[in-house]
Amino acid sequence: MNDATSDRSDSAVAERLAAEALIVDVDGFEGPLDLLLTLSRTQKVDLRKISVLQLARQYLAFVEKAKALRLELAADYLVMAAWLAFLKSRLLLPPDPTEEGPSGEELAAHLAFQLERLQAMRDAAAQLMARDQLGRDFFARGVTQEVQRVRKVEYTATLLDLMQGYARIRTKDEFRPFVMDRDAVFTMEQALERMRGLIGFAGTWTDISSYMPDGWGADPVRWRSATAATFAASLELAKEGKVELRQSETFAPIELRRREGR
Amino acid sequence: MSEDTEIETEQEQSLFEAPPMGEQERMIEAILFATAEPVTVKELNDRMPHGSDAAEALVHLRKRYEGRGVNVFKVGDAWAIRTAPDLGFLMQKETVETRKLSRAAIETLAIIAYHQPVTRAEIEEIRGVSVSRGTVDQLLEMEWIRFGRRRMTPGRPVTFVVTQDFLDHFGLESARDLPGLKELRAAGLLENRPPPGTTPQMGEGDVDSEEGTEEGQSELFED
Amino acid sequence: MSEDTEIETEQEQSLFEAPPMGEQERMIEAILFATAEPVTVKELNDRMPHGSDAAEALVHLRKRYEGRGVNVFKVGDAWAIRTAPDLGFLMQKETVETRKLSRAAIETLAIIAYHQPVTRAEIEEIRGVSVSRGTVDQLLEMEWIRFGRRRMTPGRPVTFVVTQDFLDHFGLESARDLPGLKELRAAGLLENRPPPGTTPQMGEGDVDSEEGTEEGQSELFED
Repeated sequence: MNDATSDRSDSAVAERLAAEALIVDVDGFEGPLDLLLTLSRTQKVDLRKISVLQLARQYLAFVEKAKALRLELAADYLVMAAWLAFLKSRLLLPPDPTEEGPSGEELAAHLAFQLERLQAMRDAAAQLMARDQLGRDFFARGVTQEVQRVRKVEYTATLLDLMQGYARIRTKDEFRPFVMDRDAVFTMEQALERMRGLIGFAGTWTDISSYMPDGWGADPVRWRSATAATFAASLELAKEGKVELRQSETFAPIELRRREGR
Repeated sequence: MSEDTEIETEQEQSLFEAPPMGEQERMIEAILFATAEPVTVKELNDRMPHGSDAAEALVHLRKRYEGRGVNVFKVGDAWAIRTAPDLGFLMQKETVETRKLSRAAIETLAIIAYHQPVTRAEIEEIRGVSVSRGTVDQLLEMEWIRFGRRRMTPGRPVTFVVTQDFLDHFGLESARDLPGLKELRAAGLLENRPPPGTTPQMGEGDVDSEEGTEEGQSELFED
Repeated sequence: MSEDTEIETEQEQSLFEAPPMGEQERMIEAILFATAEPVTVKELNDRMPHGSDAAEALVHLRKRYEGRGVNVFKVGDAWAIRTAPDLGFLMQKETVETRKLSRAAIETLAIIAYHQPVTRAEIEEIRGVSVSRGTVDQLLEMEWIRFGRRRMTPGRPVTFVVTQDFLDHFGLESARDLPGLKELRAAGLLENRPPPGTTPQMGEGDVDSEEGTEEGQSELFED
């Protein structure tokens, strides 16, 4: 930025005045490119012949001035200032053949292109807006006739639909009626069958829970069902006079033994 | 104020100021086009340059649009451009929506195709549910089925047969070409495999339906 | 029914049944008069009797309305009747107060029109500032721009293009008729020229986007 300060005295008085006039209005610019474009107009030449070096000086002077006036400058203005300072040094110093990257001239040409393109788009926008416009210069039909929509429904079916439909009807007798598969239910009949086969060995008092089917003790639902069925089956067997039941106290295990003397 | 003086004054003015009649016609054309409501002659004159004669321009414009797709109409004491009455049909847009035939309709149609000529009672017996009037009407309206001969049984019930349209739609030469149950099964079209032992029943049904079809066919191709 | 027979029938019908060209012209006249929005040739053909050739009838109709108070305009691939632009002064009553567009919005619109399809990043590069969401939203809401195809570059950014409404509003037949388009292109100002090396503002992938733009442009600006 020191460069910029020293260069400032070189700037034409008119440019400085222009720049000062701009400072007041810094918010009015749409970013650094817009500002650069405005500054370039003070050169009063075709954008293609613009002096980018001079433009960089103008911009840097503007930024310095803004700083002096303690105006808040958005970061992108400062980024542009840094880049232009770099570009300026490139343009002023003889090219260093060992240095990588694009030359100052290339960078300057691209900046000039950007400015020209932005200006071209602004001109195009103005031309566009100057055209005859619908509803202002030329007009559409004032009354529109609604197009009446007539909806027609067409039904279709394929041969496959037809054949499957027929097959469905002709085979529906084969359908197995839907039944709830109750695999967690141990019926009394099942319990009776199981116990009848076992009581022959029940010569001594045995807890009826030992007659529970194998593998039904883990799942609480199955355990409950099997317990109920086994208990009911025990009662049934007692009623038939095949077994005796006893319980020492409330909630104590119920015991069963084969009835003797038959 | 007499009409005459008014016209005279206008004509005098028009000598110097009014646009040529062709131009006035253009103006009226544009105004009538762009305005939502019909426009009175007075309003036209008010909007047009001084000295214009909307009434006369309207006569020319009306003539110009005679026999065109739109015409200049007098609506009360106002004027409007409207579509020519004979082109009203263009203001309708037909949209065709394709829908799948309902299951009930397909099944009814299938039974008619396989068993034709078939009475409603027979269809109901085969389907195991009553057939709604709407379903049959729909198929009749689509011209996929039509009435066949009356059955010579008590009550002389009407029978249904499929139509040529039906055959065209399904790409069939004749209803005889419909595959039998055995073929349907071979083609994997039967969703459920019958439990072993019930096959004889199926066989019977097959023969029945085939017979029925042939019978129906002969009747179909008689007329 | 086979497709072939259907097409044959159509052609046969068109030979005998299509209305005479004068009649087709009337029909198009009626349809275009009745509709405020531009109507596509396809829609015209759909609404007209079988075998009509709206495209040809439009040529005649357009000629007929040359120099009249209302003219036949081509808007993209659609057609509309609009009042002649020189008669706008008669229409103060009909003038619609259009929403005032901000400078940013106008510039953004112009960039989209001339560079389409264009990404938001490209718009920002040309304008040198970020494009606010509100600006794009406003243009989208006015239906002057819409989303185009995604650019096949990393991130697959969306692109913007102008709409038929845009063309209609500015009385453009196509985006090719944008004022000064040829000159701008000849001057290389519609190129998305990659910056030499890396500059603070520009991202990578500019070469890619240039390719994309050219591709897209040829698509949009040529027929």
